[in-house]
Amino acid sequence: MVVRYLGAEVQRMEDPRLITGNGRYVDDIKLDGMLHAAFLRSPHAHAKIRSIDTSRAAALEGVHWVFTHADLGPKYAHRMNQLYPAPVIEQNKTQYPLAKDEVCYVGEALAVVVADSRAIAEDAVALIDVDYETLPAVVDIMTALEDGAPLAHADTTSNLMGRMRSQFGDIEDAFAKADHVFSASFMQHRGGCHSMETRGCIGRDDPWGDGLTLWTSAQSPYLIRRALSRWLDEPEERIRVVAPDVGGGFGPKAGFYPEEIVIPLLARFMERPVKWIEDRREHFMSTTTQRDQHWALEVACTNEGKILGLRGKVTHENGAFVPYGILLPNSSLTPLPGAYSIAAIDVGVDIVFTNTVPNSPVRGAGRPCGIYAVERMVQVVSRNLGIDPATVRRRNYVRPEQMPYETGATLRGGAKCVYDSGDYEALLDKALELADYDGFAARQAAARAEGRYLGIGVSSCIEDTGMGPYEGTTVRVEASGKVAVRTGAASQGQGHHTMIAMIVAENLGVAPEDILFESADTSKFPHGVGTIGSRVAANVGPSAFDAATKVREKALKLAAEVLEASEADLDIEDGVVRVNGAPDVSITLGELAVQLSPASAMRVPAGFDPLLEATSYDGSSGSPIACGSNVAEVEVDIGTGEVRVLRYSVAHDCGVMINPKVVHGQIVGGVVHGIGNALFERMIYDNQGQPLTTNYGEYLLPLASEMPRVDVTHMETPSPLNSLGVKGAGEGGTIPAAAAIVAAIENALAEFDVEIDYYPVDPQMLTELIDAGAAEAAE
Amino acid sequence: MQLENSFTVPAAPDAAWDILLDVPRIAPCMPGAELTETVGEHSYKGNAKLRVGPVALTFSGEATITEIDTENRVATVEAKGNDTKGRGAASARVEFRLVADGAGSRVDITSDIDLTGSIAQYGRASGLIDAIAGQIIADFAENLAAEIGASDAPEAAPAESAPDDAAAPAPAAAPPSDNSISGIRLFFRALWSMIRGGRA
Amino acid sequence: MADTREITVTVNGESRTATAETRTSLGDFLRQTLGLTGTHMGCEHGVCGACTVLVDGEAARSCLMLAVQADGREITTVEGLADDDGALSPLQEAFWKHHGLQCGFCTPGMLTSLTAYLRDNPDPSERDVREAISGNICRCTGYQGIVDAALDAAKTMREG
Amino acid sequence: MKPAPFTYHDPTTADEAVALLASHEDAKILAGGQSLMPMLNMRFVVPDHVIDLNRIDGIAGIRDAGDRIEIGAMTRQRDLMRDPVIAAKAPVIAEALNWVGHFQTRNRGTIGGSLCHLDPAAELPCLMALYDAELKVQGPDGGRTIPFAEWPLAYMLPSIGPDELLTGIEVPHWGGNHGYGFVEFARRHGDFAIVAVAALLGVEGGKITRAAIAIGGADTRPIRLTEAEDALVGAAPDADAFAAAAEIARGIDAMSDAYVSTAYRQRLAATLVARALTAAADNLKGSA
Repeated sequence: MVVRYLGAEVQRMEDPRLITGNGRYVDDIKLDGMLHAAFLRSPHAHAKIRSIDTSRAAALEGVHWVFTHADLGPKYAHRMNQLYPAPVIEQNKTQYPLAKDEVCYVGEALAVVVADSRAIAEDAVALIDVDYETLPAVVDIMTALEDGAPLAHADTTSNLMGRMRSQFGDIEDAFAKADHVFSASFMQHRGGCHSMETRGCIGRDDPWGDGLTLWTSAQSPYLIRRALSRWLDEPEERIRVVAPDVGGGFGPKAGFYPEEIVIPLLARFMERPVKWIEDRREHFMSTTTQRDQHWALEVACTNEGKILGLRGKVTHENGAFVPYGILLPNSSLTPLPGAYSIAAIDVGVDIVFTNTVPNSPVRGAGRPCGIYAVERMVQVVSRNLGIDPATVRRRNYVRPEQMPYETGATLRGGAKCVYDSGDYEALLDKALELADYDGFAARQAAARAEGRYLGIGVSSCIEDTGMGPYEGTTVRVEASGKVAVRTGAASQGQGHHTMIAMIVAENLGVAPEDILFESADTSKFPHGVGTIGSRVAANVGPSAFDAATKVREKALKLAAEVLEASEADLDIEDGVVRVNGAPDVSITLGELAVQLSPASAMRVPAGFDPLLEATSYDGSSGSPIACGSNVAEVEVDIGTGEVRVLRYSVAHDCGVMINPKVVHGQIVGGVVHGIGNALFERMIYDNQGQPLTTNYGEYLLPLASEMPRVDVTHMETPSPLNSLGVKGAGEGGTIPAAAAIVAAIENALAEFDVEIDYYPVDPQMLTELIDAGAAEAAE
Repeated sequence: MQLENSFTVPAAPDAAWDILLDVPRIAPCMPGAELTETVGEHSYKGNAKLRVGPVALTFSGEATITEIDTENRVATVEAKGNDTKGRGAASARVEFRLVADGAGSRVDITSDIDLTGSIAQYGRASGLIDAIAGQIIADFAENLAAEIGASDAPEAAPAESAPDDAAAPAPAAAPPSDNSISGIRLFFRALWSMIRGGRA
Repeated sequence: MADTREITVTVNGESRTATAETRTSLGDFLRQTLGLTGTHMGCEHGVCGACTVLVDGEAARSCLMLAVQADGREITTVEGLADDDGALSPLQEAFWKHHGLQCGFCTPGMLTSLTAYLRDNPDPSERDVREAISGNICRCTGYQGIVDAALDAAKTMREG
Repeated sequence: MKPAPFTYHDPTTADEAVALLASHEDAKILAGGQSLMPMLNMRFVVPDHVIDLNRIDGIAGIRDAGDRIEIGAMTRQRDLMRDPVIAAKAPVIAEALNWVGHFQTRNRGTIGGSLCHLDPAAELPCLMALYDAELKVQGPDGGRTIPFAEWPLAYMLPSIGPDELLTGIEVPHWGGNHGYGFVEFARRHGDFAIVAVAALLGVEGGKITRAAIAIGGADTRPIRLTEAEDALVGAAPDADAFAAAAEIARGIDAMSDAYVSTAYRQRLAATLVARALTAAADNLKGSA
């Protein structure tokens, strides 16, 4: 009898450690002789560095050294490498680990102090004297490409980083034969990741021993190893990168930062381990964020609301440098046409430099923006034609019989975007039912009679998940009977240990508690990609499944020989291989492992490889496309402009669920992040490029007190692209949320004819729109 | 950020113009500052101890009158200062223009102020710059009127006589003065503005 | 010359004496001097709540207290919530059962805050719990699992 | 984000604290620490000396003194919320404290600390404005009393000398039978108010006999809406009277900042004045 774990709500294996204070985050690691670093960061958005005088700082008691670009020496004097080169990057601006002669955003590091303690290092930072020549800063993306705009870099003639375009179908024909063409333009703003653990790393260099080791709070240790290897021009084999427990990632920890070069270099120079833990103000200034994206779109449709084409232009804020290529603008375009079968699309993106911190993906990457744009245009069609928004969606969805459906768009890496499976209309029905959509009109009317304004909004999304090429797993039975499972994928709270243990335990016939899980340490597994884009379940899941299957097959084959039984009569339960019908005849997996890894001069059974072990790189043959429909019900207080989310309903389909408890947590957490984007989180810069929202009193993260209970229901349409039928689930809550909320607000304020062209929607903006609408109605 | 302010001086334009360019004479009128060195004909170094609420700042900086157009009575001052404890800096380019106003003169000021560092990164207080600058200008004008000795200067207390960080309740809306003398008023206006600076 | 003091603090029932620089926060003292790294520093300006500990039984931000202010006081950290024999508290059990944590970084502050809150408010509504943890930021869970855990733990503790 | 070095003092008497203030330049007083500590950690505030009041006996506690409530400056916000005298005589204070930060910060935060920090959006200064509270300060030459109306000099700047210590507050309460309301609009629970309004109403024979309205968050200091208070006296406590008060609130001076405009603060003040007065009238009815 096989114990079933897959699909069960298994309590997480990670938790006992974490709820007793026994996690091991990077700042919890203490090494002998460790020194502490603090960075001097530019207070100017744009300036030339005339000179840096570190003498006062260096003279402070407890300070070991102060480094600037010049102090790193000629071997380490070059700019950072482009992680994701792409032909459309016209200006490949990457930064120096420590700024050389120009700073291009507030927060760019230009010196670092190494001291006995962080406090002393900070004392010394305040004593570094820098002579800056301030330069004009460009902040506003809408004017950044105009003639005469300040330039983000002194040595360029334009703020255009590059242009890209998503174009398919016959767009001219679509607009020519449309009954209606509607247009809309809107700004989308997304803030930072704000993982509760900031970034941070420890470097240790042991040239005659382990080589260079970097512990870092990161999502992609292998990417960091490769980037560091290239930058240092030293072999990857001499560099070890470890991501210990990581307190949240959400995108910005997926990259490679200047500090991840500087700190290991300092460890090398000082011949002692060096730790740097980002503080929250640094996080606001120096950790990549997402920020502004402006869309101006036209939609062509029929009288019935069938959408024929979508075209327009996007202006995308890049920030000052290009650490991640075009990843973000690209993932903004690929979700077009959303959950709908839209035959023709032509949308271009201008990617512009600003003197602000470089941009990177934040949960969902560009997908929330692309989906918002599509959903917004569906809303525009609904509003202008007076057709219920759910009905417009029904008339446009890609239908199950169209699967696999090739949209015409191109995914990262150049593959065609193909929707693999799903029933979008059925999913909408489930969301509407959960939200009691049919009963809303009565609720709205009753509230209105009390002077309260209720609104409802719907949005649907697709999400390309599970990006390849692979994320491998090794499964090995040890002599003790414990099962070592190793993968490269880092976890930032997604419960990978539990998920993979469930897969291996079920397949191999062991208890999940007997699995020793190790991940995200480049010395423990040869190669990995990283935890980004909801890809782990769809890549590690299949490789763990496959590796466990191979180990099981090997164990059964060996047990059949040892027990002199037929393989077909054997079963593995709780780590013991038994012969069906002869319960006394058995051998443990540990005993089998000893047979394959015997002591000296013993012999490995003929026909077997050593070790009861298998490694697999099985993954997904393409990106599984998850989908969801969300319904938000809000109340707007027209006296204050406050929006309260009363009810939030999600119907989601991420294929087969490995652990529904974990999936539920991903969805709810994702929705709340999306509500934060829709209503609260705004990273404000002034027109000189000074960030103003640099603390948690002013940058508004969602709190429990304002967040609704999120009701979630699922469909499980298996993906045909991998052995488990799974799709990613990490971002599906976030992606459609802003569109649902904004639509609900407009619905609540329909009598004021409110149209929203910016999010996060704040109460002042709403009162202004309400007052304008009321004034117009009064005329 | 751009700010505009005005104040009146109880002196005819010609006289007022000379007074305004006499930095050592007018410097003491600026609340809470100290002129430490004259480094050139129109360049000065100074410190200013300023406090608003819990934040006590000490700036060290330099100001230069970069343009003097006597004919039109327009002068431009460029100033910059750093907080001595590394919390940020301010720089300002200020144009002041003197025009006749009844029997006296009016000074119209246009300031372009750039604030940087942690003290500039506090959005909740960013709207106060106008108010603070206005207060500084008002105090300065009042002190200047007293300095000029005009009879119509209302209850102006010369800065020299202000109590040092008064233990007694301060009499008016002015923050307690540290009573140092200042360099150029516009310089200190910029410094004052940055105390709780953000954006315009 | 650094201003330091020797202080004695009872942490999780154990008396600990150590030297603290006077500018050191209680949170840094617990983590760095005493090695109790379960308490996490998330913002160091008193908003995120990750560093919350119990001071003489009352929840407080350990980033907003100096270590020297804790001299002579009793501190409970997340490491002290389970029984001496390691049995999880009902609240810890409920966090595990209801998936009340993902990355685990905010969790120590959530647990210490709710331990004190539920002691004083044994029968809270969902609204009450949401307000109670509004001084603790979680970026992963969307709070729902935490709220469910708190309500369930309250029920367990009421039923004894 | 670690504080810059300072010398720490923890006096055990108020006299000792005052003497330390007099003998040390650039000293900051540490009360509950919920405002000062973040500013120390972020190095916005970099004092040479920190004088901690937490080991001083006798400046915390709440006492019923007949027509006044005497509150020690080091009284924790938590203790104000739980105090029976305040609940009986000035319940609006207990109600408003629900809006002050979070329970963890109220466990440490003190009334004196809040009044000296004097954030214009903080609730306690607004309440003290509402009650015309009197503040007792002690200096090297003895004590003096400052009416709250004279307490704020400018943005976050109280009229207390650098060598003076706030030791207590006297709140002249309105007795048992009055209506009260406290409403606030902040983006999130526990945030500083964008605008907060506290109102007290005395009503006899269907007419308002006494009214007080204080507004926090709108201007650089808490303000009293005296024009509306005067207009309310003699009127019936009804929607028309409250709407008229709201219109007066719409005309107050208000700040703008990076997040909200003057006009929005004025609009909020109008909305919230009407709501606070309505709440005051409602709970008067409920208690009658």
